[in-house]
Amino acid sequence: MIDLIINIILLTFLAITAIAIIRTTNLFATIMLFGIFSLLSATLFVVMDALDVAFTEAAVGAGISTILMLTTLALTKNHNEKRSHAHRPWLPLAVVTITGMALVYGTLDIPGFGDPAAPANTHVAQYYINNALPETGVPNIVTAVLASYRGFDTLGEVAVIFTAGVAVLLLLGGKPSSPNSNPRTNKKREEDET
Amino acid sequence: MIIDILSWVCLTVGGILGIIGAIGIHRFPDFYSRLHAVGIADTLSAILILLGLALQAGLSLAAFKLFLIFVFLFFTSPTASHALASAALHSGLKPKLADDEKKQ
Amino acid sequence: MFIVVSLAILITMGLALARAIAGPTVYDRIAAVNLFGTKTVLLIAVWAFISNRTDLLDIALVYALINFIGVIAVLKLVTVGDFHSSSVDKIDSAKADTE
Amino acid sequence: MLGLGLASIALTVFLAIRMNLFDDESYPFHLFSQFPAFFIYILNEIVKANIDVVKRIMKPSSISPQLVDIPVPQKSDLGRVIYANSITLTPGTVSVALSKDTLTIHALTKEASEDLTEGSMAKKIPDVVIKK
Amino acid sequence: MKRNPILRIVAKFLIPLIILFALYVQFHGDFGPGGGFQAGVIFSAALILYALVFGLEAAEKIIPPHILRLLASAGVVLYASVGVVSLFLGANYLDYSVLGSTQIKGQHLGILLVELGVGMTVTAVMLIIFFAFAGRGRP
Amino acid sequence: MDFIISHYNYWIVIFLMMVGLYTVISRGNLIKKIIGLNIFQVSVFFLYISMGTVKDGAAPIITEGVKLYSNPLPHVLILTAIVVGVATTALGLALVVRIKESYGTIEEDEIHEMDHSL
Repeated sequence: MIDLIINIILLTFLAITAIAIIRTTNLFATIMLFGIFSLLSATLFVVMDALDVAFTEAAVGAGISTILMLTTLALTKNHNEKRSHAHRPWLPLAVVTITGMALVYGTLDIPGFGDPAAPANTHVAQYYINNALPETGVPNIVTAVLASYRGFDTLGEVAVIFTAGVAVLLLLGGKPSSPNSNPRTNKKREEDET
Repeated sequence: MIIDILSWVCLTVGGILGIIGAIGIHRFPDFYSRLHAVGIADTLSAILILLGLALQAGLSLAAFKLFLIFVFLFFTSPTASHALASAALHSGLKPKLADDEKKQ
Repeated sequence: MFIVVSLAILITMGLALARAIAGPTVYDRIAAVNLFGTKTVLLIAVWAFISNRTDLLDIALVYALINFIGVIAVLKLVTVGDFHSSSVDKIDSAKADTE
Repeated sequence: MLGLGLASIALTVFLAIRMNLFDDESYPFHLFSQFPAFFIYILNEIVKANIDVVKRIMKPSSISPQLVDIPVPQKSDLGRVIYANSITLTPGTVSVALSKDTLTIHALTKEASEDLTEGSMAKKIPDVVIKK
Repeated sequence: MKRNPILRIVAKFLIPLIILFALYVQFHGDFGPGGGFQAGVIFSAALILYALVFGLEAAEKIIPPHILRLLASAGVVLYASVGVVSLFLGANYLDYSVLGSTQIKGQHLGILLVELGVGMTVTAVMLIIFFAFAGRGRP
Repeated sequence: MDFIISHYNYWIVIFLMMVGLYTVISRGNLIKKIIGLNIFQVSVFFLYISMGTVKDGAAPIITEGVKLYSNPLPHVLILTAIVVGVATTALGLALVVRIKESYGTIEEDEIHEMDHSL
């Protein structure tokens, strides 16, 4: 029972934080709130028994991705979001509401939260739970599935991470080009001066 | 039995202190005094809750890990508070002082 | 009994969240995030005992560490403004200027 | 498994030495004998200060925030750091800036700042002289 | 000389512990929560803390960028080569059962090596990314 | 009541998803857009983890005396997805930095204006 209560309260906090994130215009405050968002979601992963995921989210979400956003903020030197242009939220809001309603309609057929007889939990998962220890000798089923049963998948993921690292290096590794050489910024500067 | 009662007392008092500290960050007028309220929730509340849990755990690996968490909090929370306060003072955020109010 | 403590921690988290949303200064928000992180650590430690899985304390430990690093990174941005100089030096030289 | 543990420790030590992290400052083993007494003292202070601040939270009008400079008798960096962190650990006082021989603190009440100015806590902090 | 003593001393105290903890997470991942992905991120967090407190250049001296690039590729290569070895030993790609004398031993060794590869790549890539971002504004 | 409690997770997931989508389409600031993408991403993580949770089940680490475990498969998928997610977020942020360097702004409408005026 207590796990359901904690679950519901934390999910509500999460929703509140998400609203606060889109409503704040100060990007710095947004990033702080995003840190809280990560902490909350990691706690929720713990409550939903996903220990390894919580571990990763704790280290990645609250640590690395917040730091990366802060470094970006330091580089773009733009701490406030501009929202002066004619603000027309109605079209996006309508799109989002309609999509959301359709998805909520879809959830009515989903088996309830924590249902052991749900199709997702009766298929291959039972095989892993029953055979992971005898076949690999590793008690942590997540590690066994990650590295052994789905090793090929993980190899792909590692390759993706490596590629992302290379791409960031290509984009940011060199020296920044001097601003004068760029026609666009020149244009902008002239407009500013006039 | 006595250990159970002791740990329950620790946990309850720790929880209540946490709430009081959190109320404090809403009732105090400026950033610097709020930092003191955060201090309550960071120090005694955390110590008591960890102690209560350690009493439940007994002598085990769990108690050792709780001790490690305690050591980390013990080192990091004052450091973070100090860094925060010094950064705030540097950026020119003036604390509301009692003497100023008297002058006005 | 753990239930009461976890509820108390949740209330604390809620109040800290309110302060983080309300601001008003950047530093209030950072302090609130810091408090929130500490309370998350405690909540997970308590949850470890509710669910009887002491492995969870590892996760609480990671939180305690990452939270600290996050706060230091935020302060570095606020005080120094970039990430490539040594923060301690710059804070101190700024201090020397003002004194 | 044991081999992996040893390898981990070796790698950590290697990196830490590369980073110049090991000296009397970061791991002051020579202070271990003084640590328990100091720990009990600081715990006691934390409890007292907590009760005080809880009272102030109940009645927020009773606070009188102060920003004062206090002298730091400790000569070594480590001693000053322990002192500053002990002050921050006790709620009601936060160390704001640390320079060569003074420490700027923000105190929630006048009494708390006066206690520190008298220096009762400073006497308890072990002053370590680090041999360089 | 890093003159803010509080940050410096606490960072000096914490960084070795974080590194040790990251390695514990790496090698204890078979039995508790943890593994290469988590360990890599925690390990890089330790070095990021070092870079934050002591400056980017000091951190780049500890692990120079070219070594990081090497480490990132070495992780992927280690992972892939474990699969190739099992191919040569007559099993399917990434089937570790043939690596040891028994199936369990082989699986254990394979998982350990693969996780090590993951950890190396993740550490290196996270640090590459951080160094690239942090070093961008450098004059 | 039971129905609400058992579907609350999914509704919050959808809510977060829509918040993320709304941020991406309605906000012009590129950093804000990336944060929106991240919220969307986290909501997908929650969808997977919620589906894999089993009531009164234990975390999927084999311990003696425990019969019921949560589904480990979503955990594996999401675990890798989080790290890949941060790597791709870094890529997006790197693009933002380059856009800032070459256009001098990270507001979408200003960038469009400049593109058309050239």
